Amino acid sequence: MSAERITRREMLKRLIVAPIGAAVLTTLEVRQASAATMQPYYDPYFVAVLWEGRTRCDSLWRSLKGDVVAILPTVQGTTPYDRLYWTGYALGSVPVNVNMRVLARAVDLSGAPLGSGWRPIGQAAIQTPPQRWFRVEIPEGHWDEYRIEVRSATPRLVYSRVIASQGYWKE
Amino acid sequence: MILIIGDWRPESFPNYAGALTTTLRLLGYTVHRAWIVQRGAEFVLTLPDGEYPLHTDSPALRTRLRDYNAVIILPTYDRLVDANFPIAYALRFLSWSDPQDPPFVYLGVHFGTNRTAIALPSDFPLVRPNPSNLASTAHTTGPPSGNFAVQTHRVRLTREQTELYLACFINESNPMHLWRLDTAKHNALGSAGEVLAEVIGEDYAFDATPVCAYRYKNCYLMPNVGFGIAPSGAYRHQQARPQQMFWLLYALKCVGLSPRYRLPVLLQMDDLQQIGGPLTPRFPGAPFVNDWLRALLATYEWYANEFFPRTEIPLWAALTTGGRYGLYYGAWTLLVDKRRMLQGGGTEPLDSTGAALADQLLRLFQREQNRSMRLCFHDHDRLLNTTGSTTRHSDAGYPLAAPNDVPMAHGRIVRKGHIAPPASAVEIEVDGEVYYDINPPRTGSANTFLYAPTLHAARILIERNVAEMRAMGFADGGIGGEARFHITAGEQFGSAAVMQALYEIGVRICRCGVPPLFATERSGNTLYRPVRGVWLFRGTVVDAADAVGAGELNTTGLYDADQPRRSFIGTYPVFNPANDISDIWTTDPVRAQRRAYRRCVGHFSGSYFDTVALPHTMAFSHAAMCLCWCDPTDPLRRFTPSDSLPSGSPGPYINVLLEAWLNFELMYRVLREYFVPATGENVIATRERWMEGV
Amino acid sequence: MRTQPLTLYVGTLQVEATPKDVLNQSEPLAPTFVNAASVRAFYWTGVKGSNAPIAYTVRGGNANGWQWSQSGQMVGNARGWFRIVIKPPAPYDWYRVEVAGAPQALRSKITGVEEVAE
Amino acid sequence: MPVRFLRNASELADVSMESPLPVQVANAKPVPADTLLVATTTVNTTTNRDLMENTNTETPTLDNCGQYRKLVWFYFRTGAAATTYRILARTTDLSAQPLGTGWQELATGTLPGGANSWGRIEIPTTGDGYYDQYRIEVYRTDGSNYTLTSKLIGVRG
Repeated sequence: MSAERITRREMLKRLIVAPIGAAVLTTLEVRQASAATMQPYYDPYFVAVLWEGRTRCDSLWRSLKGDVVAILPTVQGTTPYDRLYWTGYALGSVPVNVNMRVLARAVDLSGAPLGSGWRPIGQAAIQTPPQRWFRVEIPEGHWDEYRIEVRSATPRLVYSRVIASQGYWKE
Repeated sequence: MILIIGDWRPESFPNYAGALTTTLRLLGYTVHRAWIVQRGAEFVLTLPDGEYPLHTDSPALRTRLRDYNAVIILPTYDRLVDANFPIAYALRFLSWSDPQDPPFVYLGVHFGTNRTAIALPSDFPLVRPNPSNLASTAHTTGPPSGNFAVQTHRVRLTREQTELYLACFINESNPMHLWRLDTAKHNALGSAGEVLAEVIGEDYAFDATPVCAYRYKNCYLMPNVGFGIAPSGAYRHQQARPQQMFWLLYALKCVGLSPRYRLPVLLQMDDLQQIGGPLTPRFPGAPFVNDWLRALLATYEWYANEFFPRTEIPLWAALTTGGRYGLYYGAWTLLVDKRRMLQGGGTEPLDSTGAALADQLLRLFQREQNRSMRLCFHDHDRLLNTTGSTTRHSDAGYPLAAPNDVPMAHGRIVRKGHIAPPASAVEIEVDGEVYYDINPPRTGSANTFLYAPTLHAARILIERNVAEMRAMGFADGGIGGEARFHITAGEQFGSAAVMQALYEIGVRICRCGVPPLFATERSGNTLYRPVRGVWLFRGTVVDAADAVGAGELNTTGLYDADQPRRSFIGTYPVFNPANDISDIWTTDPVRAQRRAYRRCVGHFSGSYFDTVALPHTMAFSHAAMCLCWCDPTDPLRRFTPSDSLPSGSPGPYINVLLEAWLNFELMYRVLREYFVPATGENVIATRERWMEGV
Repeated sequence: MRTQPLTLYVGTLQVEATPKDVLNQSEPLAPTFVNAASVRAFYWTGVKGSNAPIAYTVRGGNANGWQWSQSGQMVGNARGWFRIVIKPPAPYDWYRVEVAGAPQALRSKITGVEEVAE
Repeated sequence: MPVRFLRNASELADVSMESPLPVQVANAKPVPADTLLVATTTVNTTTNRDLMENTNTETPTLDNCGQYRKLVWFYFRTGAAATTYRILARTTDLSAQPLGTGWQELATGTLPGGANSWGRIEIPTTGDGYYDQYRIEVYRTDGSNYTLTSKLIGVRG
């Protein structure tokens, strides 16, 4: 396999225009991953990467960080962001069928949650052909902590990134 | 790095240990939280990196806990009747005592015989309390009470060889109890067992010395921290203040954890000069006007000459202003005009002795400003949120003094730069923006103005107070010198504009009602960020009588059956559970007086201490409610219970603040390395550090 | 780019049948605010003095005259609150904020939201 | 094939925790969102009672909010009792004195969620805020009292 040389911009462009799988989403909205829709969110001013890495999916509901501890958040300090986006890519040559769900909660000034449990924001079944990018928009912004969980009947490795966009002037 | 372990009890309020985390983080420790959670038949400890079994002896958990410098266990609320709640499984750590294991601090976790989840080590030297046979398995004290200060005892800290009065509420039971030591096992442990604190019975007759804090190997068993489980020690609306914070800091000291930062310590008083207005002595020969003045003078001189040099703790205090403009109980009335307030209104002249005492009091305040005291003005004549016609001052050299014609309310306001400079407009700056205030209503030359909490009116009122303070000899105009603080009268906030007017004379800290205490206040002021440059603090009143219910009278000591509101026990029935004081006040006076004294001192010094541990509340006392029942022959005489009282006296004489401050000094000395005398700067720095953690 | 709300005006105006701006100017060419090109939106709130409706017109333009306007009515009871949001289609240097109606006191505040570069 | 990218001038690397995908975050600054209030309210049947349990209808729950494009109200409720909420707003002069008494009602409705559930309400629901004062009232219309824990943040634009 020959390595190819590409620039960051080129890499970014490939990510953006990579074909997206036909994800079946029950409550979460999915956007076509096209330059037109992605570009605003990659404006250097408005985006921050909250988490990025590899998650081993199995039959348990796991945080993207891999833990199964329901009281732990996946990302914290998300108060300033009005949207989160989860973009990922599953390894393997067989079709992807990964379940995901997003939970959120607010904390007080000592970092303690206002109450027990989480608010379920949405869930999705990500079903794509092999080697397709998927992207999920998490609608409810400004929660202090989110827990993003994944589960897959057949073990998969998912590389993914959680990015957040900040509020901006809307006409 | 410290780990706090709480129990997660779905049926009750979740244990967030907010008060502990806030205080520990302010001291500069890194704090993690973990919870004991039940999963069916299993109990797991949820640490930041995952769940570990606690119902079995888990080597993985034991290894993991060795990452921490200390582990603190705080139960939600552990009554002796509560058997195997999740927190019971924390008793497993009593058996983890290898050198590599961390210190484990138990804050009020009971180990009663009904708690069978975990087998205790056979050499554990504290007798396990048996709820159905408490008398022989513990040392019983008074009736059950959820109030911590009621459980104040004379405690000997063995490491420091110090005796002081401390609330030591261990676990609720009926009756309340202290731990009983198994002397044989204790002796057998040698250096592995250590009595940290023991209780001296005073009026309680114990058959052996009760224990309230003990070190078993690397495990420190301490009394509870009340309300420590609150979601945010950092403050929530209506949140109960934590109690017995002493035991948290004392545990840190015993474990040997030094702080990165220190907590600022101050003492605070409102209406520093006030003596109350009774028309006659409480009984023939009881302390009266000149005795009250003598008591205030002697106490403040003692503070300045003995207490302050020893501790360097400053007294932040409010001097009642408005007297110069007619307030009959103002400092000006008493200290300058030499007239004392009368109950129901009006004043009468002091005699020559009283006038001399008032004069000395004023000289003392002037001398101590910026030394042992930080004095601010405190206008009870015109409360900051109360609209009404108000007298202007007329001192020379002040821009807003009568007869100068100045704005007193807003006119039409337009941001500068968007219109040509209009005629008859003044410029005002708010939050860095400049505005034209066009044709604002003005005072003319009148010596009164209509006060409302607007920027212009607040400036006039505050200048009046600055002038009054300067005329009384306080060069800084009454902003507490370097402390740059203000204490609002009646806890009123006024408005953001009032804060700006205070800021403009140098104030950076303001104690008022947060949230506003008065439904009439149009304000949603906040602790979370400065209001126009001024940080707000809440107040909690700590008095020996009811400053409102006592009318314009003053205190008559620990208990006064006929005029209860003038006494400590009469004002706070909570300190008199099952009437265990009032019922025996005359039949068993010495016992009753000792109990009342302990609870009073425990309440005062404990309240001061508990607010020190949090960056948003200041505890304060009133002179008339604490200093007007001192022995007229010796205002500084220490309290001594007696069954021979002056004829007609409701109770023994007591200098409440002297007793409270001396006991607080001992608490402060024991934990000196965690505290620093307060300055305006370090108080604000502490508050900002709290906010940075948000 | 971010936005920043700033108070432009707070005051009380005696409304009359003749149109006047909130600064009590009757001259129809007189601007209420100048140097307002950075304002993207106006949030106009206040309290009416009587039940009678008040007609308002907001004009945008510059020294060469008015080029845009938005009109409407403030309806509501005496002491009732109103709020009008004005988002001009383009930046204008001058604005005139004008009202007319049955006599009544109109106490109101205009907040301008400016667009400012980071 | 794993995702690869040019990590430096000559090295093409697999995406991993150690070598994450490149992304520009230069100058990324959060839009400031301030915590304005964390309050615990015992919800009862008293109407005109705000989150601070204040029944004086002239008292704002929050003031000095003119800088915020919107507020977001997060809450956790321990009870399922049907609860009505009202969100009121008004503006003030530069001394924080309201231009008049009373309020403009921005929203009212039934507080969503059952026992031990979380909720989130944007204020205002649509459009922008920039009001100086808000008053948020809650009262139950059936069932029994319960604890409502709220957090309000202000979001600048």
